[in-house]
Amino acid sequence: MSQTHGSYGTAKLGMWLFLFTEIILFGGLFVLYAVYYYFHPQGFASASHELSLGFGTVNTLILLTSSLFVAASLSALQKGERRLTLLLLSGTILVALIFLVNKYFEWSEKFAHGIYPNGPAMPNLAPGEVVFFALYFVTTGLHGIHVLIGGVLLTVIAFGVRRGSIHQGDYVKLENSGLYWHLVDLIWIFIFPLYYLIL
Amino acid sequence: MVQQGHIVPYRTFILVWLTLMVLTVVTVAVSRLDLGAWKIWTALGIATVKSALVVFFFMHMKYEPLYYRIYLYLTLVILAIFIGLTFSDVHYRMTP
Amino acid sequence: MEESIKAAGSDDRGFLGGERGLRSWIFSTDHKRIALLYLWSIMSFFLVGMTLGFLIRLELIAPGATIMGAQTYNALFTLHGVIMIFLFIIPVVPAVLGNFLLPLHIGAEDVAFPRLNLLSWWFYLIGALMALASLFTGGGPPDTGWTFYVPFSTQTTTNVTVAAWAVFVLGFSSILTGLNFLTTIHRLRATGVTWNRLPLFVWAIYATAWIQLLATPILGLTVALIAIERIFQIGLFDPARGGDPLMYQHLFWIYSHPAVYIMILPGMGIISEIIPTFSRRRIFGYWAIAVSSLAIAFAGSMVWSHHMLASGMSDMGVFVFSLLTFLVAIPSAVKVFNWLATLYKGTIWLAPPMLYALTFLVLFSIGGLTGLVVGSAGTAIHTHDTHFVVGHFHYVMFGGAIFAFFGGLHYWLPKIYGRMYNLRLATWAWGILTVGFNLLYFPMFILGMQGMPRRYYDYLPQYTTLNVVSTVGSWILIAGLLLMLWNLWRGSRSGPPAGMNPWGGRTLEWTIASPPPKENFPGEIVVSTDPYDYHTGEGHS
Amino acid sequence: MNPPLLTTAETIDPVFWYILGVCIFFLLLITVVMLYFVWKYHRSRHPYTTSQVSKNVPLEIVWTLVPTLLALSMFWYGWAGYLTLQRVPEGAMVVDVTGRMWSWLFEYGNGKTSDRLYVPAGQPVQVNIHSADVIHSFYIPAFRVKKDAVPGMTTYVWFVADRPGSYDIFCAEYCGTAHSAMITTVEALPPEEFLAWYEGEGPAEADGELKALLTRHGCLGCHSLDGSPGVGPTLQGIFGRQVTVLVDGQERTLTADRDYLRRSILEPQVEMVKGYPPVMPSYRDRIPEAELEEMLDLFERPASAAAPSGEKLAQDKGCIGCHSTDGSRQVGPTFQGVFGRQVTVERNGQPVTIEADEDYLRRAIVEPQAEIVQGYPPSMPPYSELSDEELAALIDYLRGL
Repeated sequence: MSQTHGSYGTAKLGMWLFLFTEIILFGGLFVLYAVYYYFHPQGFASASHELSLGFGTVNTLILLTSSLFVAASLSALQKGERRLTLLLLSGTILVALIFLVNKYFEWSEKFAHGIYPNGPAMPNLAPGEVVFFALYFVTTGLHGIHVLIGGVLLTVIAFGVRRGSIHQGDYVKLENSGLYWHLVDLIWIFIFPLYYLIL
Repeated sequence: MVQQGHIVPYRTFILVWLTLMVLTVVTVAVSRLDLGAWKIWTALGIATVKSALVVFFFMHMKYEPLYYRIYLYLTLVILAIFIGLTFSDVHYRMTP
Repeated sequence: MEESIKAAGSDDRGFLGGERGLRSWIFSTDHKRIALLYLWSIMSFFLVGMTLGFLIRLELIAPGATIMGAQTYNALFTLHGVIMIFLFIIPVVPAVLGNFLLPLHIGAEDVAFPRLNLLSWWFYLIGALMALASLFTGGGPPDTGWTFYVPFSTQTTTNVTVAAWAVFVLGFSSILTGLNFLTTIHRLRATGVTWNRLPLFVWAIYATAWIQLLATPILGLTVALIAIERIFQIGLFDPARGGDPLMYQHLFWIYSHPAVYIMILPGMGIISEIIPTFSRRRIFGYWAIAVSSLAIAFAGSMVWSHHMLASGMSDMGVFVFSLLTFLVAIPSAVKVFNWLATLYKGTIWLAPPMLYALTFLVLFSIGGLTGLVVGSAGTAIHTHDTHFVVGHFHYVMFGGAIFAFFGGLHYWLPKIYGRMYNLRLATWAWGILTVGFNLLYFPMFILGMQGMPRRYYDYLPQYTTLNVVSTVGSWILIAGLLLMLWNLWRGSRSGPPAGMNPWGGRTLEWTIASPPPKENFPGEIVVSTDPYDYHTGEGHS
Repeated sequence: MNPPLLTTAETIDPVFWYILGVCIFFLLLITVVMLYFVWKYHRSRHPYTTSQVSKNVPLEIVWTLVPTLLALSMFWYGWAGYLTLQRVPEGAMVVDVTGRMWSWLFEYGNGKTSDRLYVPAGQPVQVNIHSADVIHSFYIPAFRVKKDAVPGMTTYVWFVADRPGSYDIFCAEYCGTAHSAMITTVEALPPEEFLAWYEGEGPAEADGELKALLTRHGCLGCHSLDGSPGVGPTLQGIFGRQVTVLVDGQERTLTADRDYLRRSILEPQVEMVKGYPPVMPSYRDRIPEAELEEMLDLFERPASAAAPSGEKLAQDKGCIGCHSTDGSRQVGPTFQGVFGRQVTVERNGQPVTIEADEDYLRRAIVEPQAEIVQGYPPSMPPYSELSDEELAALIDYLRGL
């Protein structure tokens, strides 16, 4: 428990503590979701119908797959398989891009129908639907920002692996970035049923 | 100094990933059924199992010291308190 | 030991010596230098906040317009709140004394993430500058009160958006500090510093860090939602669009009530250090005090809605939160009793730090006990949002947290700068400060009981007398404050050498030179003593 | 009479005394023990530590349990008091109140409205609380009741005024610039007087159409009708006045015509009058078109139609505080027979005798210091804010005395 344990465990503990704050950050939005769902179950159900289940499911599947890539990339690096690590990381970054592109199409489709904060379609909706979309945009927007940050982080790490500054003997940066990416996945695991499936 | 963490075999990860895929399909399928009030709880239950798999295997929580898990549970308990106690107000409001 | 300091020549400046110039400070990763960066920046904002408070009191010396208009007054109390809470009292003890002492207390060379520590200070500075920028940009200084209640904060034309982002950035600073401290306490304790040998100050910082970590994100989210609401009008709290204004208050207080414990817990930690040292006696109930810090932190996360007892919340909500509020009072009471018991059969030296600590006991008790009045549902309705509440939280925050901080400054300044201030002047300043404090804030309890609401620019004539007393008190208070700060400043620059251990403390920082050397301890150390290792027969030299 | 009803104050005050009693007891206990220890074990009397005891489990348990029990008793007593505040007695009279920036409007069962809360003494009253804009808080200190007015929600308080009198009502939740001016009163009347008020023409109506309309929409919280300064510009003589407004930071002078007045009610932020804080909320969708038209009509109506009464002005402006109407000598000369009287005044230090004609009276009101009547102190303030119509009305009134 002293300095002799080195900075590996210290860095990882720090990262986990940071992830706890992220959980609470999204937790605040889940508090709002729970209360507003309780107030407007009908409005939430009908607004949820408007979301595309296809987009949601595909995004869930690819995000879970990207988590597999990241997790496996750490094992690969630990075993010294540098090429495989890079391959897996590239896969993850690619998935991050696909996710964001999907999200872009999903949002633009809503925008095209006038469904966006203060948009032309909003006054015709029931209060429960309006607040559902408000929460939807804030939550998925915040999540999207996290996907972006995670993607950039992993790109930097991939260059580190390529350059050799992150290697079999010093991989905590990869592990921590991986943890961050898994958290992004974790949050989505809850966003998906709450916004797309509750119908 | 060489960092020595636990190395998880690919096999474990692939099994976990397969389970996650199956659970995603299950949760979508179940959401088509008419379960009434249980719908949200089933969806959340499956999501909890999925997130536990991610946390314990993908995120190595299973291989970390005990206090990591204690802190994680503490965080979740705090979040549960935030949601639960808020409902002590909103659930009993006369004019929602 | 004093000879050794004189003999050391050019090296006697410890971490203060060595590299010079602004860059060597604002980019330093040394926890001691960062602590001083915080000290200077936080104290500058304290002086600004104090001036605003002085102007508020001056305006209230008589009913009607006295020295300013209503809009100016509203901006002033908003800024007074924002500055004193977010820029002063939340960061002051953890960021200044915590940063300086935590590694010393556990025998470490630095905190776990020194660069992150520096980044936290930069976030603090940027957040503070943004808060100041909100005064001069957009529609003028925010006028919402530090609570930013919706829908007023989303409708007012003043510059709430920038202020909200400022708070968001300050929240980041607070989270990163908490994360850093938690990791430090876990990973960097020297050999022999077991959990039951942690100084109680470290326990207090540990409990505080958890609140910083787990509550602050909610604040970040809440103020971000205010800003988003103002920019995009999404209607998350607008009843016409399915929102609920009370949900804003829930989210806001989910952070801001625990924040009260971010402010007071480290102060309690300071008191737990000062009292044993100046009584030459082992602390009474070590585990009771340590565990009560954790209990306060945990239970403190469950009482937020007692700020909303008159808000139209449901009766069940009132029942639950009022009950939990009473329970959170108990660990505080336990602490006070244990501190009192520590005095028993010790040998008490009324040096300035001890005077502040003992005053803390009384003022904090008044603040805490009046908290029972505002925590009980029936009486809360009458006193809520009146001057009673203003009196209550100033007793807890100022009489509690800030008096503890002042005690801590008097206790550790000789360690930080290696020089001693004038003890007689310090005692005088303490006396003036204490008289002024009570004259300023005690009348507020009576005003509140008589029904004078808070945040009032103008008041009915029946409240005049007590307001005059209170305003006169503010002048005395400020005289005491300025005398104290001047004495400390002069002492730190040109006071006589303080020596390694001027007070006879037992914690690890007193075993090294004053000011401490850059690397703190000579290499890895092994600790085999208790932080409160006093025995019978001890006296003050 | 009904069986005696415990008032809200009678319910809550004992809770205060109990909790404050416990507080004072503990405060004294802590302070006295501390001071005693400090005295007894001060290093001058007790130079060496004589005990090393660092824990005592039974003691810890006692001083944890005793406060717990006391805390629970205080909680329970407070909760019981709170329940009384929440349980409205049967047969309470119901009044609706709406808070807006920055005034209260009360509405009674028969549709009557007022800006003060009139209630019969001795009868419980339930006040249902609404908000038209932001959160306010309806607070009557005398009855220990308070509840927030939250947009989108209806909250309530109840109270009984056990004797006739006037009690303050405050807004206790900060709501913007004139928060502290958002005060009014409960007027508890003897039941028969209340009934007369309730069924008769109330004071609100008697004050004239315009005032009633402005009261209903909460305008008078910020805009005066008598020329006195407020949060916003006075509405006295607003129609046709030259105003300097700020449009996107540019100053512009325009005439307050019908169009401008309409714009400034519906979109106040666009053309703010210079020198006033931009705090007025938009009244779009809040004021029915018909009422807006009526309000503009009333603004536009020539002042003579709503002719100010000279007698009322003399009272409102405080003239009769110094000038009698019965010939007696007070601070200033009497008004009796003042018109056409020969007066000796000091003009530039020289005594001059002139006749008090219309011109002189006008000067004496607007610029009294220029010509002070001999033998009287020069203490009259200038009344330059009076409009021409008001001056004419006042002089008319003086002519008749």
